[in-house]
Amino acid sequence: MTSYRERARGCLLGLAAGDALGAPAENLRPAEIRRRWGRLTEIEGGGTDDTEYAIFAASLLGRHGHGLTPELVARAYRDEIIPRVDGPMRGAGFSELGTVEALRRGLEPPLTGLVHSHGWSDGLAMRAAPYGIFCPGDPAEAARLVEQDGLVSGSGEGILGGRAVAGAVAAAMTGAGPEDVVDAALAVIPGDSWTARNVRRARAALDDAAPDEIEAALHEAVVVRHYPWTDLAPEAVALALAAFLAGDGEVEAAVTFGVSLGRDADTIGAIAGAVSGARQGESGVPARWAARIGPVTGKCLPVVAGRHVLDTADELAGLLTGEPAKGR
Amino acid sequence: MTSYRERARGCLLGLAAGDALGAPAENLRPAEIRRRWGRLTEIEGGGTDDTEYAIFAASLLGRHGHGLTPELVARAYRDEIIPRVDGPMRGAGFSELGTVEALRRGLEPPLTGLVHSHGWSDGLAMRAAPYGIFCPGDPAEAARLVEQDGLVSGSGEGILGGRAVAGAVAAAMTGAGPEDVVDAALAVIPGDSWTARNVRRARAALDDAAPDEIEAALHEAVVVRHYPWTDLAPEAVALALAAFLAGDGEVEAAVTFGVSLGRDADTIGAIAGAVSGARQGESGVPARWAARIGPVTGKCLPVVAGRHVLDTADELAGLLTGEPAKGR
Amino acid sequence: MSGDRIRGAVAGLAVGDAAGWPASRHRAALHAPWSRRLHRELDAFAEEHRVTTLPVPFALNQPTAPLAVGPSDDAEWLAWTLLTADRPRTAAFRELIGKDLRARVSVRTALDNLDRGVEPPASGHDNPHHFDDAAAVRAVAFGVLGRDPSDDAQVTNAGDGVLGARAMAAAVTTAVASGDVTRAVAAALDLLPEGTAIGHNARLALSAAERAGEAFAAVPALDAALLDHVYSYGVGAAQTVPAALALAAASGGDLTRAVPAAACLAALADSAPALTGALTGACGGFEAIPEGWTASARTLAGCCLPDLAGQDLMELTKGLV
Amino acid sequence: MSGDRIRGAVAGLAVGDAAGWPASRHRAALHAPWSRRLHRELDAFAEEHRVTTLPVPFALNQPTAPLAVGPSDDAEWLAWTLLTADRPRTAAFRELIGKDLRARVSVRTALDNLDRGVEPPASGHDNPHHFDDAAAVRAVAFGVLGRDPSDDAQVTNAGDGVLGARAMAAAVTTAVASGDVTRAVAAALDLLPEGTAIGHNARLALSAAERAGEAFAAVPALDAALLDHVYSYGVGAAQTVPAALALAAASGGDLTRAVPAAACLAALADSAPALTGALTGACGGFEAIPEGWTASARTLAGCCLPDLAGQDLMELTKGLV
Repeated sequence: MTSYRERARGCLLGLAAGDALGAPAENLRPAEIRRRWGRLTEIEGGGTDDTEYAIFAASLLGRHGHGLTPELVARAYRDEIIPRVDGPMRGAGFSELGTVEALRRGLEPPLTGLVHSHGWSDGLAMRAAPYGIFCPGDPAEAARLVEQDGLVSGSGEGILGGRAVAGAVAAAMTGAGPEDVVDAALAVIPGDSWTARNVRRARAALDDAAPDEIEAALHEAVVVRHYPWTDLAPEAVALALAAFLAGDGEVEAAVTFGVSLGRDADTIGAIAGAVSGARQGESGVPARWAARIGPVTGKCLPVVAGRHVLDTADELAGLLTGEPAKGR
Repeated sequence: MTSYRERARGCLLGLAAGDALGAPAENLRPAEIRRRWGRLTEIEGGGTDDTEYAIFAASLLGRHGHGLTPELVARAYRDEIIPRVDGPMRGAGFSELGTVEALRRGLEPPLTGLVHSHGWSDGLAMRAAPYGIFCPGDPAEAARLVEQDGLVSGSGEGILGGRAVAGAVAAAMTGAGPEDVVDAALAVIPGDSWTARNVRRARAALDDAAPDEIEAALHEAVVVRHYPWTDLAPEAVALALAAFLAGDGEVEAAVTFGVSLGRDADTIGAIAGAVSGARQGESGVPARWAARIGPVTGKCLPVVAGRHVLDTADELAGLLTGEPAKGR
Repeated sequence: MSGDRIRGAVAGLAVGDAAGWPASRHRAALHAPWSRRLHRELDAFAEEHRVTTLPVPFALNQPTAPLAVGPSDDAEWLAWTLLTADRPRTAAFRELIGKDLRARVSVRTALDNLDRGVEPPASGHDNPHHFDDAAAVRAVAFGVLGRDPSDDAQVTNAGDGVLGARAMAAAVTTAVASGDVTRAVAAALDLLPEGTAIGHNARLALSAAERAGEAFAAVPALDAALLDHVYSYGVGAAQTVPAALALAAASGGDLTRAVPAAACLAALADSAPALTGALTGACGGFEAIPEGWTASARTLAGCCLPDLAGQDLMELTKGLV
Repeated sequence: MSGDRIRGAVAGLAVGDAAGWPASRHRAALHAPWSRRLHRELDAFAEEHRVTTLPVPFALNQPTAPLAVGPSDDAEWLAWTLLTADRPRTAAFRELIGKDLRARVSVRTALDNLDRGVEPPASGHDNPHHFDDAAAVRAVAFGVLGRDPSDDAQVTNAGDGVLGARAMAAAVTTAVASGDVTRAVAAALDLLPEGTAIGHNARLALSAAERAGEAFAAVPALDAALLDHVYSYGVGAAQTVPAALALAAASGGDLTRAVPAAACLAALADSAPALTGALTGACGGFEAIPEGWTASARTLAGCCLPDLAGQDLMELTKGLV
């Protein structure tokens, strides 16, 4: 049986690989991605905010575990993120930047996540995996915990996107089948939500579309047409879970399909990689991808510079098993 | 000896040919013109506002002769142009459009030419040729007459540009040498003016630059760098007279060089064509160009639709000789 | 008397809509597309050449009338709402699907949702701009009619977007009935829970404006209190409705002070002046609005809803006295 | 007392400069170039998708401070003029050649002219924007000093551009001496010949504003009287100086009424509010300007003249009392 440690390592390696693979495809149309790469299967450069924020989220769990609260998360922002925002803050999403502004003004959660206009950002979904790792087999608790984080920087569908991904990872940590994992994601969010509607719609598109029309059908099902940004959680989470299903829960198939969809491709890849990596464990992540994942640079979050996702995974696994983290 | 009629026909044919030849090169950089056409020598489509406004100016002379006043010109705008501006007015320059607005508000010249911000427009220079035709050998009177027109729609350097072109054509109507023609242009404008400085500077650039650097030297000498529009009379007139000199007063050489300079290429071509055409007469205009010049469409000035520059030339010549205009 | 205030609310919105800097941008939509493309090219030229002369909308070979002072998007959508107010809201919106129109992201997305079978309230909720003030603008119509704007609002908006609509309608209804800006603002505040962004911001804005003492004086404090500038959407209900309430209050309901102050809140200049104009127009009535403004703001341009070109907005208030 | 009015003229210009919609566009020049390119792309997206949500300057991964209310181009050029006022004007401008700066088309072209050996007055005359109000803005400095701005003005401008500078300097000098807006306007008018565009427009604007009776009420009439919209440069002295004179007069010299009204003249919102602020600030004095505005408008951003970033504009008035 695959150990929690192996699944944790697979989850965060898959996240980092999907992030890095998808980065150059962000905001491109699927046709343009095909034109440039055919199928995008090889990591070209480093990862982005998805990986760095996930490491930061894991550090919150390491310190506070099930006792995590929005107030503790806000304090971490104030102590560890804001002092290092030296001039411009690079590589973060609107929601994190808006949250930093709100915290600087002295607001407290949940207002910090409400006063900017990007509550639906996929910024929580992109970093939700550690909460799922921390609650294997308990999607409801994973969702409750990620919401503590999300209340600081998001609201509404942004929090639901985080809950869905944390729930999916928590289920995948038990090796559940792909359909069961997506059911677990749906079980921790209201059925009457944009995210749930999109996940159901994407699933139906997968079932109904001819193989060569799946990309177009998924876009038609969930992509917002008249809005210039692509970092909407209801869209990114639905596309990522669809990619997970389309890849039958296998890391390489799920991630390469996910990034082929364009839009917020790095986050789609990161989520698809995290969920499938938790399900398959470290051995499920292609070795050529794993070889490309080094310590993060801290370009988005200076506080995590030098950290490696595998160390983070080991620490999270250690919290579950009571063992100290081993070397990488 | 070349007759006034032949010179008048050469002048307006040259104007129309330069206008039509330069139209596709307007606002392109010289390097881009070279890339597209090598040397642009063949007329591709129809002419623009230069030709239609010149025909309109000639009609003013036909009615009022040396008695033309700004008030009469303004009345012609009110009676013949404004009522036919049906919705958008196409293909005219800023100065004419601004003048129409001013007339609609009830202003009278010279305020009609002062209240818009394009007093320096080359809109008078582009239609100044008929005034030169009408005053062969009398640049001062040609300049005085064109100013009556210019006071309605322009001011300052815009009027000087018109004076310079009318003076040049008046001199060219006697078959004067190229240098003498340009001296005549300079003689009817103040030496302490932008237009005069630019003409002198362009002439010096022609004298000093190596053959393959003439275009660049002319741009360096007179082109305004930090302004987005190209219809500045001091610039267009200086480039057109430089082209006239560079082509040694021959229509084809002057016009093809003029349009190779880009910027307001149709107006530069029209002025170079008018001055050299007056000097050489109708036989100086390449037959293949003359064959492309038909009646104007009235797309810029509906009142002149269907008129042909050769009829206009004959009428102007008839005013000089007392003979009625012959058929084309 | 309340008829004058009904007309004041409608005209006031149009005046504020016309007063903001973005009005001529919207009205320039009546020009040929190359005209706006050229505008962007001129902006790029200015950037490249480091000149500060910003291009303003121009009418080269285009009619100049759209660039004169006049109403734009918000006045047209208010007119459409007045014209369709008696119809079921979803049906009214459905008729817009496929039409040539211009609208806020919330409305465009809602029409797309309706077209895909996503019904209200999901049409307004599954919507990246659920928070914008499209419904708050339309709510001025329901305010003068004394009706609840919720059914209308939730077609295109959710959350703060719907709360903003309720607050605007309540404030307008109260202002029409009483002419009292303090009571109008209180009626709005009653509907804005403190724990929401719009409720939080409204209280913040009102106290900032009260400290400043006067509408124009309050502008920097409102900018500091309401705008985060990270990605400052100009039409978020949680910013524009609080700004309108605060400036209406700080001016004592005087449109001639409140609307130009709102236009100085640059990032909110698209719709905050319109909402401010509706509130103060309702307080002071039509006759208190400068005649030059009502004359130039009452005829719609059709820049968003082409069918309304030439429509006299004030005609639509005739049955409402 | 005249010291307070000197400070009022300088602060008033900065307040008006900050109040106009274009201020944040200028201040956003401090952001990375991709930020403004993205702004244009968003504008093209809105055009293509027919959404009315106009992009406003944003600070994605950029510092937010430049987008807060604050002074921009005109305040910086005024500061530069105060700092260099005792130097021969051509020499002062020559020092700017080759420097990293942003300026109006007239100033950029004049620097290019000086660099090519074209001396004043040709440097300001052989200039496609000889008519703009760059010199009129700088003339506020000469106005508070009681000096003739002509030598300065003709470096960058000619015709209406120089007349506008003389009129502004005279109006500011008179306002500083008397606090009387009527006398200040009369002093300006004396220098604007009737047969010029600026002289014609000034008289037209003053009578239009007088008929309207009040600053905000005058806006539509000023728009109709002054702007042709065919290609409406926003910074033509023949439009902005008359608008400033008319709004100062219509407000009775009250900055809190005149400046926001000027900001509502959308096409002129870049500099008309600044000039209006200088005139009314000089009339009413520094202490009459709302504190929130003087606090946020006095520190320069360096968006046009980087050396001035952080400079306190009011410090420069210390020796002038």
